[in-house]
Amino acid sequence: MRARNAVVFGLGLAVALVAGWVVFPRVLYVQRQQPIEFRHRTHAEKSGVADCNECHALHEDGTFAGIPAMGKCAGCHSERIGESKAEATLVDNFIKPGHETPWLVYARQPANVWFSHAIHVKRARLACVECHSTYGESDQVRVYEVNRISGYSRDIWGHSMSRLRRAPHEGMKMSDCEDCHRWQNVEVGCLGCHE
Amino acid sequence: MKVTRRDLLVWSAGAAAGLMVTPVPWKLLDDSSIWSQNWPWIPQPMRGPVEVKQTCCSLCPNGCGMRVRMAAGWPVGVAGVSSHPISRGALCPLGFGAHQLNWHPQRLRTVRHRGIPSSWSQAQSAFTRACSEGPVVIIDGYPGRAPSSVFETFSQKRGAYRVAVGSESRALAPYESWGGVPSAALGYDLENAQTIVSFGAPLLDGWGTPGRFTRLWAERAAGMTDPQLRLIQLEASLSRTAARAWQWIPLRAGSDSALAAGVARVLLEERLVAARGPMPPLTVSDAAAQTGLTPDAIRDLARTMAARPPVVAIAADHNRAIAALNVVLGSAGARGGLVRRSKRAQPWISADPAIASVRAMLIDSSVPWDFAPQTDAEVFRFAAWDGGSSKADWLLPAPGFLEELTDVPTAPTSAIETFAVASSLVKAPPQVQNAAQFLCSLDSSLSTTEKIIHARCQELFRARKGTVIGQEATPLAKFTSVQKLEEQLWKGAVWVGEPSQPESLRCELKEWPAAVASSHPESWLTRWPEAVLPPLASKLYTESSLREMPEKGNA
Amino acid sequence: MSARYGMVIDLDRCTGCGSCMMACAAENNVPPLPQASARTGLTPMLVRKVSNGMEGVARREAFIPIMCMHCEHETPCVRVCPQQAVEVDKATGIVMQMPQRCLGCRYCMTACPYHARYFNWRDPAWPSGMEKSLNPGVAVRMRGVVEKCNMCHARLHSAKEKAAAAGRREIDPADYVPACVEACPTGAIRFGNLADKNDPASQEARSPDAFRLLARIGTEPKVYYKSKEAWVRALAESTSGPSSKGASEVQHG
Amino acid sequence: MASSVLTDSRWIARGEERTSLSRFLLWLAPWAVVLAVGIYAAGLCLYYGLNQTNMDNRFAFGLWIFLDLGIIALGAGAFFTGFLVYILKRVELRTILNTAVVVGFICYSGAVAILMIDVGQPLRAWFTFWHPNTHSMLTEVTFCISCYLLVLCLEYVPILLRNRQLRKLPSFLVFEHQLHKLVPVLAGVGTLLSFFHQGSLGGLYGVLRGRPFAFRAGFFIWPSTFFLFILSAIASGPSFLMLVTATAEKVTGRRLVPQELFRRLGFISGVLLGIYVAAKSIDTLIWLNITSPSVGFAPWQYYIHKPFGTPILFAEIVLFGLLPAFLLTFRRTAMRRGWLLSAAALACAGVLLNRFVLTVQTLAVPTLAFDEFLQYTPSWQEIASFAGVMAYGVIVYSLSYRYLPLFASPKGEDTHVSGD
Repeated sequence: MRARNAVVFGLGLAVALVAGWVVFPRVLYVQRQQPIEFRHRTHAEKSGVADCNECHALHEDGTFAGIPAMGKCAGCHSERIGESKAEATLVDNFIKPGHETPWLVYARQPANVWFSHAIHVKRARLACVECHSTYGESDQVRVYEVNRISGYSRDIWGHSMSRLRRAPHEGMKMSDCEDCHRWQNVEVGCLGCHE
Repeated sequence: MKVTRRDLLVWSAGAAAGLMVTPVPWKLLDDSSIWSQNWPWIPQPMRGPVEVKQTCCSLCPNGCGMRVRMAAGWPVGVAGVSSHPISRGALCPLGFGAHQLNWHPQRLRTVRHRGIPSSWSQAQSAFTRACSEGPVVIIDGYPGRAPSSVFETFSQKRGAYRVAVGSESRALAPYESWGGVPSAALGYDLENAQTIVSFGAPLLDGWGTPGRFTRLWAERAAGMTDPQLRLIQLEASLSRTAARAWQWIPLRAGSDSALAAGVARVLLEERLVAARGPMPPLTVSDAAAQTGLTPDAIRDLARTMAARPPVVAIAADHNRAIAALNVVLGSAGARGGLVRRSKRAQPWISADPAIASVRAMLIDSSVPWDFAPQTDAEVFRFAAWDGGSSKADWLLPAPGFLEELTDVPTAPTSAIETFAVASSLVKAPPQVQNAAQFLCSLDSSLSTTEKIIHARCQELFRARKGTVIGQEATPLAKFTSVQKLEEQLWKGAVWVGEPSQPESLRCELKEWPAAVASSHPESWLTRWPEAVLPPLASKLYTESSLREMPEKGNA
Repeated sequence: MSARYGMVIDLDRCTGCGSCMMACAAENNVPPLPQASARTGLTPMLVRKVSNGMEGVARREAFIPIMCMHCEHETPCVRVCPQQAVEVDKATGIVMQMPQRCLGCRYCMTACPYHARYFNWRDPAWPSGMEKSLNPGVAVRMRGVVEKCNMCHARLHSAKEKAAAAGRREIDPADYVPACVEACPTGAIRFGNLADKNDPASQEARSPDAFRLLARIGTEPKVYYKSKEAWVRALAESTSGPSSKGASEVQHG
Repeated sequence: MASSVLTDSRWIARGEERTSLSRFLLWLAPWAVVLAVGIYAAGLCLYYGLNQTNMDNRFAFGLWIFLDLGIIALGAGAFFTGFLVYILKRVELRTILNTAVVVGFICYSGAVAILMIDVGQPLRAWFTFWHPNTHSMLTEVTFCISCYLLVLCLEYVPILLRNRQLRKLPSFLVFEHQLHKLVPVLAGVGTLLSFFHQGSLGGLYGVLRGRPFAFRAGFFIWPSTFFLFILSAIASGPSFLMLVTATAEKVTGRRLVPQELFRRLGFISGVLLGIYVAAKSIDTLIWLNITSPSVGFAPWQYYIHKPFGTPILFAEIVLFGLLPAFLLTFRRTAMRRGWLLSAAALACAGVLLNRFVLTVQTLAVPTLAFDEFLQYTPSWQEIASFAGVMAYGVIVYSLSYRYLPLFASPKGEDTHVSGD
């Protein structure tokens, strides 16, 4: 009787563990493709862009341009360069009609978060890679995963559901900001980072 | 093996225990709270580059300097321009919500013919037909702009050009008939006045260019027991201006003319001023009886007025007695009184709401909605917002806030000439055009607004007078080319003319004007006649009860 | 350096035009809900009309702008919030309300003696298209949370960012001016760092005409008022109206 | 008859006489309707937001908070009886212990349900546990109430498991037995938790420095209302138990507990009420003469607004305080059931009035000189959702009465008092 109980109990436990650790993350996150296949490395090599700042510029008033607007791309891609499918998509679907590319931003924080690149890059002297990893040297776009409930990019929570193993570009929850601020002895109030 | 009820219970217990050490409950708890922080149905601001543009407000003829913050190409915030010589950094309360006006639910986006959706081509052919069949009147609510010039030229051949202006401009009309100077060229030299007597004019509540008098009052009068600038408010009720005036004298509503006459009589009888005008027929005691004041109060008022010259009386409306009082005081054509600011202004003819024997009437979008003509003519009304007029046969969608290019001529009550350009900062909806564009499309011989503005800039440049106030003040004579000047003006700089010559206004007054029953309407800010307000204004004033809302509720 | 931002509002200069209210609401993305009423409205800055209670010639009226007073000591709302959605910022002295943390229990609203806190009784909404006119620096609040004046925090953010980009530690005071201060046509609101003895606002706060609302409660509000009119001072400083029939013209209901 | 077809006698304890199922269902039906309407109203509030209520920015707390405070005070009988039985070893009160637990459970679960509707963002309510502000009385209340509700659940489960059918499951019986051993511990924990949250609920208002009508001086971090709330709650708790039982006796037509027990409960209630009235009077005097004037508020100005005149203060202290305290303790009146029950009702009304004054009058009275006195009328949604909670209470109590040994001694022997 006791043994049977233990087995049945263990069975329930196992099913729950599998469901929770394996099935649940797959259900919770949806994968989305970027609108265009973009290669950071190609751009760095072929067009001689050496510095992230050349495209992801920091304006004089401290505002951050983020992903460059269409105009920047059109500087070189006003007509097709090369034969790739991505090139055709870029020129025909976006540059020619003048639409902005609807990039899916991995590190996008919600509207209630105020994050200043100027303060982190200029004052705290953080290098881009410390938060964004070496994505700037990558050869392909990553798959973008979005949380069905919260609508956040998966990078915010991180790929590890337990949050124990994390790549540098992962984990941008408030607690992660707080941890770093604590290590760096930076004290900010709620509205220091919230809008 | 038979599954018992007991097995199910034990299994559930195991599953429940297991679930607690998976991310499921904790992640769901976290995500659901994050969901509640980012509900998809809550609108979010646009993301995009932010820039600040300087321009002038063209929603009313006061043309306040405006700094517009734009995000992703849309205006997201409005502030005053402190270097603007007239508005001095202030705006009217409505101005702060002006950037939302273009999205007002009453925004007109399509041509409507008697309430039925129509098209521009039909409106054009209807107007062309009307022009060929009889005279056409064009009514302008904001004279002096480049579009006004288009209207004038168009109507010279085909009918008449009329203006419907606000009460502040109408108050200047008596001087035009007595002094021969067009009222469009007149202004109040408030900056040099020491005593200002307002007959119900809402000086601190949206009168003239809001920033001009409020700034002046704040610097020279606010909170002072013996202010450099004495503001005396003569008004039946304790208005916002009366509440803040140095003196508030409540008088019977509609008795302003009698009081003006009574005061003038005391001034002349007691020789407080040099006799410059006729003796009013009204005795002081008659005036007292009509106004509800004591004769002594009227005498005191007259003495107070004479005590600190320059003094100027400001009427809320077309009141000839108050104008005559200014003549008696010697304030018409004097420093600190009424001055002529421009030599070029043309007289305009006021629009009479009852216009008969006209085939068609074109009403510009600058005409306020309370101008409702009584006419049999076919009415073509341009408007950015539907103010609820039922009288228009054609309702034609006009550009809204910051959507059209126009020049900004001198504000109605200003003592110095100004000129600015309000460029089109926002893309107008596709179906929208203004009256000047409409007329130009019918008559290709007309100059476009753009060309007229260019011509005006050239004229300014040739005259080489005045100063251009942009980031810094530059004398116009220092500009090397008209392009440079235009560039500055299009970026929101203001040209300011030279100080006025007070003596150039001379008023001859043979006899005291017959009393006109004055019924000055309440200030547009106290009781809004217009139905279209920034939605924020409607909301805030409902919630604060600071102002009465128009009877009919609107969004 | 730790600043203590505060304001001095000259009531003698206030004409009750409402520009500050408009500028504040526009800056802070306050939704223009048509169901607005005096009791459930959202007015982080609210100009109230008061009178000396007399009628006729003797009647006097004044306007008192009411906003969060940013109490420094035993801040009532901060003490009561169960989940740290309000705090007094150490660096600026600003009482910060975090709508995203708020659970909407409204305890802070009962704690605030100035009624300067507002609950989002409804979901925010704008006429179609008007969301494009929202200020990108301020997050829109959802229904069910409390909000109040955060001293135009978005402007402080921009000022900080600008300073960081220019390599400065301290912000330029000219870059951080709250919307109501900027909008006031008579310059009745003076904003500044009260901890800095040389700051004009700080000097004005120490002038003999300056006073604070309900100062005796002991919460050290950082919004000061000043007036030379005796009845205004008496009314603003006292705790009971001049007569039992309401001194306030604000009609609730 | 329908009852012959439909019967639930299997579930009713052996030897117990209960009315027919159809009559029972008939009794439940109207309550179920009220509950359904209440759930609908609550759903409206959750779906559309709190604009469904008549609360506003000044009346940020309304009917719900007042009644929450009220029923939590009345539900204090649960912890206090447990405390008396297990800690002070007043075994004669055992008969009423199960009732006390059920009534407590109903009051607390109902209050928590209403609180979840009352907050604007229930999905974020757990933030209080994750980011607690330890200075806030509400944090203390939230922690203690949720923990105490857990304790009440644990206390309720053994009663539940003693249902005739549920007892048949052997593991349940073991579980029940084990739990039962825990009950004295639970009673102790419950007492501690209740002590703090009853107090914190009083502190909730007493700390409001910005509301001089509610603000009280106190000891250490606790304002005097902290202690007054505990006192008034434990004073009215037994009275409420008495009222509930008497009502059940009236409805079922049976005598469920001996009259002597009522007298004893009444006496406890009366003595505590007397102490409470004395403390409350001293507190009121200190507040009116020292605390309030020291922040510039003259005492008279709280009482110029009708209907909150001084009569309400008089009613609170004398009519609903001193009078029932006297009636409950004075032997001649305590011997008469009518007098005893009326006095208990007065005592319960008194605690409700006190909660009403502290919640509603505090918000209605102006603080700024140019504020005005405000009035508020709850919307139907507020009333209906609260009525739903009351109906829920009646239903849970009726079910418990019918299927569980409410008036049996907790040992499980059928030694319950069955009247008639």
